[in-house]
Amino acid sequence: MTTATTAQGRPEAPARRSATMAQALNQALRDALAADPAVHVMGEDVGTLGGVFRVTDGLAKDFGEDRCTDTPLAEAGILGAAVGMAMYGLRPVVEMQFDAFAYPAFEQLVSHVARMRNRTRGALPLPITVRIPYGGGIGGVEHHSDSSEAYYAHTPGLHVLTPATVEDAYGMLRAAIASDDPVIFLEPKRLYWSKADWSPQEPAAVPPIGRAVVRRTGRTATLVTYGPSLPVCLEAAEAAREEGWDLGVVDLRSLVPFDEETAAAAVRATGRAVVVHESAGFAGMGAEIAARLTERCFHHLEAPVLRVTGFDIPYPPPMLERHHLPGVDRILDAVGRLQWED
Amino acid sequence: MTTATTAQGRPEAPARRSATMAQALNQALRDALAADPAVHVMGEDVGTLGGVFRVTDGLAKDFGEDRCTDTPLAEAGILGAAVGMAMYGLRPVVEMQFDAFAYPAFEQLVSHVARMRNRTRGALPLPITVRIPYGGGIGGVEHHSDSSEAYYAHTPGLHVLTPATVEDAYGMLRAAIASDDPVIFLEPKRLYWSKADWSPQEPAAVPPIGRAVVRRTGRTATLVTYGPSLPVCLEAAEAAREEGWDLGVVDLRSLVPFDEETAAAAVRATGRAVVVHESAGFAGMGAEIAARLTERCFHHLEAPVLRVTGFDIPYPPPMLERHHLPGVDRILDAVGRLQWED
Amino acid sequence: MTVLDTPAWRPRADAAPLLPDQEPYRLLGTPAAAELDPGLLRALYGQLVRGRRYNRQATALTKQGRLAVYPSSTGQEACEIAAALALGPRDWLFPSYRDTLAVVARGVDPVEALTLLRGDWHTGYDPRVHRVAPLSTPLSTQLPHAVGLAHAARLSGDAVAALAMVGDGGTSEGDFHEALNFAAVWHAPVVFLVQNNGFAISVPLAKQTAAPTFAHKAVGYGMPGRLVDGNDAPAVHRVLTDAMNRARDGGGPTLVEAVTYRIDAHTNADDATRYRDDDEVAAWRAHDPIELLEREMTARGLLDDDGRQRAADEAETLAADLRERMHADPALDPMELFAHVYAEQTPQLREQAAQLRAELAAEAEADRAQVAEPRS
Amino acid sequence: MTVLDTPAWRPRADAAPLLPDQEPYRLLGTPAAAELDPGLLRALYGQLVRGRRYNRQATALTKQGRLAVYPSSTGQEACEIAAALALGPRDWLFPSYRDTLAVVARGVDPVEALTLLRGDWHTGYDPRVHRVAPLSTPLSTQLPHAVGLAHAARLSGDAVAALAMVGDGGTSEGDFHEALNFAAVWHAPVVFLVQNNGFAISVPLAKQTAAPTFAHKAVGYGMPGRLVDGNDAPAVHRVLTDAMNRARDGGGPTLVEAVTYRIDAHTNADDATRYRDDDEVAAWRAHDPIELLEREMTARGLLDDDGRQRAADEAETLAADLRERMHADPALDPMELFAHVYAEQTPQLREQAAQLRAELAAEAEADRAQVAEPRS
Ligand SMILES: Cc1ncc(C[n+]2csc(CCOP(=O)(O)OP(=O)(O)O)c2C)c(N)n1
Ligand SMILES: Cc1ncc(C[n+]2csc(CCOP(=O)(O)OP(=O)(O)O)c2C)c(N)n1
Ligand SMILES: [Mg+2]
Ligand SMILES: [Mg+2]
Repeated sequence: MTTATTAQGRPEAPARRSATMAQALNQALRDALAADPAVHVMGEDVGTLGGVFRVTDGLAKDFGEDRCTDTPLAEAGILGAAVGMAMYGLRPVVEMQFDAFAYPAFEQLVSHVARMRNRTRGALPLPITVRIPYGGGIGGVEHHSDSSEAYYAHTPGLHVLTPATVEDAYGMLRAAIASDDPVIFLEPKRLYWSKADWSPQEPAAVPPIGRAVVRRTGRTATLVTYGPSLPVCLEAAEAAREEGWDLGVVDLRSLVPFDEETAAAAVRATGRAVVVHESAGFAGMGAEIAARLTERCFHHLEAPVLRVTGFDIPYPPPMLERHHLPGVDRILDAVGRLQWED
Repeated sequence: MTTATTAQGRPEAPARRSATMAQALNQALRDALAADPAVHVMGEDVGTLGGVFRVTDGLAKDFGEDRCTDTPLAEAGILGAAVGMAMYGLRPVVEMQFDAFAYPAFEQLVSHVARMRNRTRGALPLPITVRIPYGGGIGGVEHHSDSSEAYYAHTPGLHVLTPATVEDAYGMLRAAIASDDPVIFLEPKRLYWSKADWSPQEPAAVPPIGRAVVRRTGRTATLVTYGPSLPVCLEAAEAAREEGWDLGVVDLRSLVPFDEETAAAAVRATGRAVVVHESAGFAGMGAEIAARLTERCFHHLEAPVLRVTGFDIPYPPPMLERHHLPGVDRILDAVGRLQWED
Repeated sequence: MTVLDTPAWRPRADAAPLLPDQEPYRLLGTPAAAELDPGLLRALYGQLVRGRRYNRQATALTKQGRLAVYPSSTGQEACEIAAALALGPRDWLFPSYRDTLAVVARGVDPVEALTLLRGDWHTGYDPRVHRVAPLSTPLSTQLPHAVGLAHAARLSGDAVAALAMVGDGGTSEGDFHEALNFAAVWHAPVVFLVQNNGFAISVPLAKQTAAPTFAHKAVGYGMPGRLVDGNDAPAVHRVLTDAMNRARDGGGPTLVEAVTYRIDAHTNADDATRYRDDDEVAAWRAHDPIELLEREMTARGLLDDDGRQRAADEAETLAADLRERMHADPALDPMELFAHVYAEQTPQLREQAAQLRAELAAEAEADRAQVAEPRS
Repeated sequence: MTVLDTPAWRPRADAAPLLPDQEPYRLLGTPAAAELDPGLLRALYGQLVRGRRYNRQATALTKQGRLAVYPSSTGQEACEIAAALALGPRDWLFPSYRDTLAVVARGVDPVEALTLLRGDWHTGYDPRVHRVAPLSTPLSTQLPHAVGLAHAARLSGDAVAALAMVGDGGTSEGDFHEALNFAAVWHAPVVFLVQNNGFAISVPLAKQTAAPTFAHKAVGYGMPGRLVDGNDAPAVHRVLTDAMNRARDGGGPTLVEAVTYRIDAHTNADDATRYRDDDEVAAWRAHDPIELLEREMTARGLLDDDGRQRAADEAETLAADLRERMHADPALDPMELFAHVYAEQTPQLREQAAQLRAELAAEAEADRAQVAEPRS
C-alpha cells in the first residue's frame, strides 16, 4: 500500500487505524445521522456533553441539537417520546445513561415498544434503537453495573444485541438503526475503551443481526458467551491450553434472534459446553442458552451444559466486584467439572 | 363429627366448607390484618370496591381505610410509598391491579425493594408483599394477561411465590406477609374462582416458602409446573393414562427460593421431564428449571428436559388465547417426544 | 453578570397567564351562546346523540357476549365528540381506553374501533388512516407518544398538532408528568385533555388529588391551563379548537381540564353502587350534555321535534349497523399470532409457527374424522 | 344537590396561598437579618465551612484513588447544612446522591457517609441511627419512600416529619410527581427540597423545565410552594424549619425550591467547561453562601478573624481525620456478598457462597505457596 498525499500536502489518513469501541459507536451514529435524515439521537447529556461515555461526542455540534437532543431527565418520557417520533416516521436512537436507569422506562418498553407493530398488524412498526451501556467491571457504584439482558430477551417483540468487538460495535449499531424493529443495543461498558485495528473510512462488514460467530474453534469443550464476557472467555481458552484443553468460543452477538444453528453446531463438535455471562444466573440468559442447547444437542452431550455467571445477588460494590464476575479461573473450574473421565 | 348447635339455635358452621381461591386470599388478608397491626393493604380500588377481583372485599370496612387504602393511580408511587412504610416498621401488602400494570413500578422493585436489605447490611429489611393477579385464560384484553414471573425471578433479593390451590393461596399468602423479605405473590387470575373444600376457621397448614410439592407421583415422566398451569398438568396426567403413561406432577409453588431437591428427585425417578408454564418460553422461568434440573440430573436423563410454554409473542387477544396457552394436547405431544424408544 | 441574570434564578415564564380561571368555561346558557355557529351546533348535536346510542349499543353487546367488556362514556359525550371535531384533518388523536366515541367520531369504522374489546385483535384499525393512535389500555402511557409525534412533526416543519386524552385517575401516573414536561420544554404542538369524571373506577377525586383543579397543574410545566365545563359541548369544542390552533401555530402545548361525570358504571362489569351515591348521579343527569345543547338549540330555533327525530333515527341506523356487524363472528387466523411480532420472523418464531400449524392441521383432521364417523 | 356541589366540580383547594412569591426569599442583607439568633448563625457558619472543606477533601481523595467518584456540593452548602439543621431529632432525612454534606451534618460518620463512593459497600451507615435513608443514586426514587415513611408515622400518631432532597433534573422524573401527589392526598408530613443548581450534569435548566419556577409545581398538587435563595443559609433554614414544623403539626407537605449553583463540576470525573461559561460561575462565586453569611455576621459583630480561624481549624481537623481514615484500606469480606440478600439464604445462595468460599481458600493457599517458595 502506498502512502498518498492529499492536496493539502498532508499524508492521507491510513485506511486502517486503531479505534476504541466508543469511537466506533460514535462513528456508527455519525454515519447513520448522515445517511438518513430520519435518524435522531436523544437522551440525557447526549448533546453538548457528548454523553457520559462520549459515545455521542460532537454529534450535536455537527448535526444540530434537533438531531442529537439533550432531553429532560426522565427515561420513560424519553422512550415514550421516541415511540411517538417513530410513529411519525423518525428513527430514534435513545441512549439510557446506565443500565439501571433504563428501568423507569420498562413499562414503555414492554407495553409499547415491544408490542406496537403486533398490536397494529404491522401498521406502526417502531424502528427505535435503545442503546444501554451495561455490565460491570468498571468500578461503578451501585446501579451502574447491572446486566439486564434477560429482562429484554424475555420480552417478545424486541431484538437484543450486544457487540463484543470494535468491528461489531460499528456494524451492529448500523444494522440496529437500520432495522425496522426495536432493538435493545447493549454496550459492554468495560469494552468501551477496548481497541482494535479499525478504519472509520472502510468499516469492515460484519455478519447480520441474528448471527453468532465462532471466535475460536476447539475440540474439547465450547464456551458460549456474549458481550463483556467474550474477552474473558478468549483469555480462558488461552489459559486452558496449559491444561491441555482446546476450547472453542462462540460469541452470540445477538440474543434475540438467537442463532441456534451456529451455537449448537459448535457444542455438538465438542460434546461439552459452558455458558458464560455476567448477570445473575438464576432465570438469566444462560438458562435459556443451556436449556436450548441441551434440547438441540442432547445426544451429543457428554456432560450437562454448565453455567458460569454472576451470583444471584445484587451487583456488588466496586471493591468486591471481582469476586462476582466470571473470571478465567471460575470458567476453567467449570470446564474441569465437565467430567472428563466419562 | 356431630353437628353442634349455637346459642342462636343455628347449626354451627361446619368445620370444612367450600371456598374459592379469591375467598381464601381474602381470608388470609383478613387474618393477617387482625393478627398484626403493622399489616397494611394498599392499592388501586382495594378499599371501598374491594378490588376488581374482590380479594380485598370488606377489609376497608372492617379494618378502616387506614389499614386498607385506596391509593392514587400510580404504581411506582404505591410501591415506593410502601418502601417508606416498611422502613418505618409497617408490613405493606400491595395490590397491583393486573400483571402488566406492575411494570411502572419496575424500577422501585428492582432498584429498591429487592436491594434495600442488602444495601444496608440488613438494617432496613423490607417486609413487603406485592400481590399481582397474573396470567391469561380469562378472556382479558391486551395488558391483562401477562405472565411476568421471569422478570421477578431473575431479580436477586425477591422471593417469588405462586399458589395453585385454595389451601396454598391462604397458607402461602400468610407466609408471604409474615416474611421479613419482599415477596412477589403471583395470583393465577383464572384460578380465582377455583374451589376446594377449605375451612376459614381451620385453614390447613401448608409447606413453607421454598418447598415444592409433588402433586402426583409417576413412573414414566415428570411434569414440572406452577401456578395456573398446575390444573392443566394434572389434567394432562389424567389424560396420559389413556396412552399408558404414568406422569408425575411437581408443583413448584415457590420460584425463588427454588426447591431443587424435590424437583430433581421427581425427575430422577422418571428420567424424563417436561416443564410447563404459560409465559413466553424464551429466557422464561422454564429455561431455568430445565437448565437446573439438567445440571442436577444429567446422568439420570433419558431425554432432554423439554419445555411447553406460551409462544414468544405478545399475549394474544382473547379470541386467540387458547392457541397460545399450553394445553393438554401440547403437553402430551411433548411427553410423546421424550423418545420413548431410547 | 450577577446571579440575578443566570437562568437558575430568573423565572422562566410569567405564571399569571398560565393559571386557569376559577370557574369552568361555559358557553351554553350564557349570552355568548347566541353567537355560536348553527352548523357547529348541529354537527355536535348529531354526534352526541349518535355517541350516546353507540355507548348503549356497545354495552348491550357485552351482555350478548359479543364484547369482552365496554367502558361507556355516557355523560361524557361532549368531551368525546368535541375532541374529535377539534382536530384538523392532519392532526393526530391519542385516545385513552374509554375514548371509543372520539375515535369513531374521528371517522374510524365503529366496528373496527371495537376490535380490542371484542377480542379478535388488539388495535382493529390502521392508525395512519384517520391519524388515531391505538386506544391505550395502560393509563397515561399514550401521552408521551403524543408529545413525541407532535415534536417530530414540528421538527419536520409540518403543521400537525396532537390531542391526547387522559382521565382524572391517569393524571397521577408518572407518564402524565413526564409527557407534560417534555411537551413544555420542547414547545411541542400538543393539547392534553383531562376528562375529570370524578372517579378512577371506584376511587373518588379526593383520593386522587388535592389540587385546586387539574388545570392548575399546567403552571408547574409552564403551559397554560384551561378549565371547561365538560358537558358543554360548544365550550369544550371552543377551548380545544383554540388550543389546537395555538399548538399548530407554534404556540406550544396546553392542558385542558373538562369537568364531567361518568353516568354509567366504570364498565359493564362494574357495580357503581358500591362506591357512589345516586344523588350525585342524579345531579349530573340534570346537567346532561345532550339536554344542555338541546335546550340552547331549541331556544335559538335550531332544533325542533323533527330535528330531534332525525338525529335519533341516524343514531338508530348506526346502532343497527353496529349490532348486525358485531353479531357476525370475526374471521380469525391463529397463524396471525406470529405474523406481526417482527418485520421478519426469528428462527424461533418460525419453529413455533410450524408447531401451531401442525397442531391446527391435526385438529382439523380430527374434526373431519369426527364428522365422517357419525356418533353411535 | 347540583353538579356545582359535586367533588368533580368544586375546587379542592384555594390556589392563591399555594403559589410562591415571585422573588426567592432572603434574609441575609435584609433588615430581618438583624433579628436572627446568633447561635443559629454560628452553627450554620461552622457547618458551612466544615462542609466546604469536606467537599474539597473528598474530591482530593478521588485523585488519590481513595474514592471511586465524588459529586461535590460546593456552592450548595447552605442548602445541605440548613436541611440537616432543620430536622428535629426524630425526623428523617432522604438524601439524593449529592447530599453527603447533609448526611454528615445530620451526624453520620464522615467516613461511613463515603462508603458508597469508596466502594466497600453500598450504604455505609445504619439508616436507623441518625434517621438518614441511604443516599439515593437512582434519581427521585427516594421521594416516594419519604412520603411512605411520613405517612406511616402519621398513621401511628408519631410526630415525625421527613425531609426529602432532589435536584432540578430529578424533578422531571415520574417518581417526583407521584411522590408529591401521594404526599398531598395523604396530607403526609413531608417536605420536598428541590436544589435548583441550574444543571443536571450538562443539561441546563431551559432544557429541563419551562415552569416559572419549580416552586410553582406545588399548586398542581395542592400544597404550598416556597422559593428561597439557596445560598442564604438562614433563609433556607427558616423556610425548611417552618415547613417541617407545619408538617409535624399536621399541616401537610410543602415543596421548597432553593435557587443555588453547583460551583464544581458534576463530579470529579466531569469537565464542566464543555457546557457552561466561566461568567456564570463567576457570578455565583460572587454570591457565595459562606461569604454572604460572613458578611452579615461580621457586620453584626458575630464573627472576627479569630472566629474565622477557629472555624477553619475545625474544618481542617475534620479533613485531616477524613484523610487519615480514608487512607486506611477498609476491611473487606467477600463472603458478605451473600449475607444480606435475604433474611435467610436460599439453597441457591448457600451453594454459591460455598463456591466462593472454596475459591477464596484456593486463592489463599496459592498465595501461601507463593510466599513459601521464594522466586528464583
Ligand atoms: C397503568 C395502569 N394501571 C391501572 C390500570 C387499571 N385501570 C383501568 S381504568 C382505571 C381507572 C382509570 O381512571 P381515570 O383515569 O379517571 O379514567 P376513567 O376510567 O374515569 O375514564 C384503572 C385503575 C390501567 N389500565 N393502567
Ligand atoms: C433514574 C436516573 N437516571 C439517570 C441518572 C444518572 N444521573 C446521575 S446524576 C444526574 C443529573 C442529576 O441532576 P440534578 O437532579 O439536577 O441533580 P444535581 O446533579 O444537579 O445535584 C444524572 C442524569 C440517575 N442517577 N438516575
Ligand atoms: Mg375518571
Ligand atoms: Mg441540578
